[in-house]
Amino acid sequence: MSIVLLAARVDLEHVLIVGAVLFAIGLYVALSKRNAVAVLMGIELMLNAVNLTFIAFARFVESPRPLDGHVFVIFVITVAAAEAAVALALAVAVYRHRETIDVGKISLLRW
Amino acid sequence: MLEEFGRAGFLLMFALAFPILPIVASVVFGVFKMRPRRPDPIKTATYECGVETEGDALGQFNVRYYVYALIFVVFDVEILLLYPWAVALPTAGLAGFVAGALFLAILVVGFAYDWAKKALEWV
Amino acid sequence: MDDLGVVIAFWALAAMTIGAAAMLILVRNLMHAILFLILSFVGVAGLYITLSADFVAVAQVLIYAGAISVLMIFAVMLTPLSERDNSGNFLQLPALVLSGLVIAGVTFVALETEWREAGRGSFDTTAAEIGEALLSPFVLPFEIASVLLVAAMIGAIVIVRDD
Amino acid sequence: MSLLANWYDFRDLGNPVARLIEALQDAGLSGGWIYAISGLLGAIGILSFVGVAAVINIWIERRLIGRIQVRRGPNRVGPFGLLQPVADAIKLIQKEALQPDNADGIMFTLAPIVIFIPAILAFSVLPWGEHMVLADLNVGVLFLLALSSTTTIIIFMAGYASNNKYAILGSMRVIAMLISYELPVVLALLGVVLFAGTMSLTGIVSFQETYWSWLIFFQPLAFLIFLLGSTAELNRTPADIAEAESEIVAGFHIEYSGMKFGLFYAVELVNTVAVSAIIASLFFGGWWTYGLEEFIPGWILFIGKIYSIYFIFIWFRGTLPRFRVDQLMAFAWKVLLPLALINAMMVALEIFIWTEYEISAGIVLPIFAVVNFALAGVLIVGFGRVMSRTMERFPKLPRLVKDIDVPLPEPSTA
Repeated sequence: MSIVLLAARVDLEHVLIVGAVLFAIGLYVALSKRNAVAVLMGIELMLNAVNLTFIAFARFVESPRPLDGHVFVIFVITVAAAEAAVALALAVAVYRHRETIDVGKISLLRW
Repeated sequence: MLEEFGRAGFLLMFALAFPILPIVASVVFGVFKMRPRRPDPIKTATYECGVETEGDALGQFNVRYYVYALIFVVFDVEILLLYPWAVALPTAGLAGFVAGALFLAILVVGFAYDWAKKALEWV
Repeated sequence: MDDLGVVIAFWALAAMTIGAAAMLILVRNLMHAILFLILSFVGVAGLYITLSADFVAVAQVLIYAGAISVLMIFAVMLTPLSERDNSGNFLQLPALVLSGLVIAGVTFVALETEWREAGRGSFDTTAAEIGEALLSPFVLPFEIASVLLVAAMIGAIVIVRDD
Repeated sequence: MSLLANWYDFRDLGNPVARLIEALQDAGLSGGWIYAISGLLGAIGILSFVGVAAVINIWIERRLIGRIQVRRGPNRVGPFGLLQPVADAIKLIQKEALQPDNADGIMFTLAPIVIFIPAILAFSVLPWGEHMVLADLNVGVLFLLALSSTTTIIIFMAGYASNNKYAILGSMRVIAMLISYELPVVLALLGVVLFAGTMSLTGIVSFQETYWSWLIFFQPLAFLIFLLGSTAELNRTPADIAEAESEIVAGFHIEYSGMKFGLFYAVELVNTVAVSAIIASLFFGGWWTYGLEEFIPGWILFIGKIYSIYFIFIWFRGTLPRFRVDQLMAFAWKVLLPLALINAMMVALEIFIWTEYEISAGIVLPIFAVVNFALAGVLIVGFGRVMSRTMERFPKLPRLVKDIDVPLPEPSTA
């Protein structure tokens, strides 16, 4: 019953925990998937979780300029877009030369 | 602000009901045998103008699609960043105008590069 | 935030987001994984709205669900069918442990810290303030973002084109 | 403009709703219930308009296309064929709904349902009257753009789930085309937002009311870019390379039959109405029509404007042939996007001059209108000249095989 009452409101802690779960899922996907595109999907999820916590802090925590958190999220989205563009281009290029996008088999720089 | 989004959320729920209704009606018609349902292997085969299907449809695609998507993503983000600038411009003064104009100029440089390198051609 | 409607919306959206993200681990087909990822992105946008960040929410849908996912779909469609599985590698158990540690650690810190909560209501409008912030304290990052994007685009085109 | 606040003032349906809410408040209903009731009323109002419009538009479109092509169009079912949409709907509902064996079942069913969400949600931010808007979002314009960007993914879902070569080709084409035309559209709307100084659609309409002029007079170029760009975004005939009956049979909905196909057919009509309504409220003042809304309800004027613009779309469809993929792409990237960039820069400069030197609107706005019209004319003519020079020409004479320097295979001696 107390857990239900705890969940019947939204505070900073709740958002942070949601963000943490999302980040953990992203981390798991990024670490444990073979496909390069899937790894990138995990990274995007992690970035989303971080953005969520930024927004939560901007909403709840005392600050003279609360909307700076939003500006930061905009920049994170920008960087994520650039990163996704280059990373997926790399995946495509790697597939061309190695005929695979399994990150375990891409071992150009191993020795 | 939340109130406004909440009303849009109301509409969202109804928007889901709107197309589901005819689908449900169609299913109900099927249940009451008012609608034929006799699938056979020929009917449910993939339609390719009468020729028998060869290979899988979801094969490999040309890289030109990817180049377009690449340029699109970058420009989309840049234009998105210009929207807050557009709203804040009346109070921004000369410095704000120059900042936005510089931003647009860099965007134009990227665009000119794409054009010159023939990345915009559908080859 | 005590408004019942907002709280219900928040938890429903959080469940949707996390559920869709978890399906990313389970589904076998990479294209289904991308669609679940898009659902997750939209859910995060909904969470932003409940946290009264309207501009960021719209940007999230426009950029993540509308642009980056298109990039991912094309990247998948450029590879042949045999490369489109979503299987795991040998790191599954360590990754699971690490993820559990992250959740435990963040939960512990979030619950134990004394946050300086402002207790303010939701923001009324954010786009104009974000614009002003972009133009005065963050004007240098604003310009650098533009340069970064153009550089990323040029680099990616060079990488992806054969000639 | 002060509308009478009496409940029977139907010039703005927001007034009766406000009366009803006040009455409910007096009856002692809690705030949450009142909020829910007001939301429900708005949603039902919008949905009934959308439903009626989707049904009527089938008839309007088929009749008008028939007229344009010098034939009659449907005229058997009911007077003037008015009951044709009903007959169509009954036929579609009781048709056998086939699903290919190797289709992706859930996605195949989900795509025609989900595609309605962006189409209908677009109506939530449109102002039908001064108080007659469901959700007056501060980020209204971007909200609409975000909705239209999700349509891309849903169409791809439909094509991918069908697991058919034509369908997947159509959906790849549609993504490439939609993302290409999204950029000019977004930039054109940036010009509008710059000029009005707000992203809220209510704000943009009241800007036009304040300065007593429709925005099309200040933003002719943005209007043209948005009109052409949204024709492509709607997937309608001059740009319907996603369906292209003669090339890829029917594109992304080739495998759809029965009511699911009907939904794809209906969503195109709903989308067209939505885009017409966006154009009407951004460029043609929405419900505001130079004081005429004092006599005729603003929402009726708005619907009139919507259908006037819808007529332009039907006209396009009836008269223009389909473009090739490369032509369509080149048009988006090499004509519309540069024009939109120049337009955005020009508007930014104008707004900067206006606000920085605090010139009165009465002097500066007519000048802007003249300058922008001149700029639009010069740019369109100039770009047409330049582009037509660099476009590859088809060979004037038909080339024969012997003209081309290809070594013909030697006749085998064996």
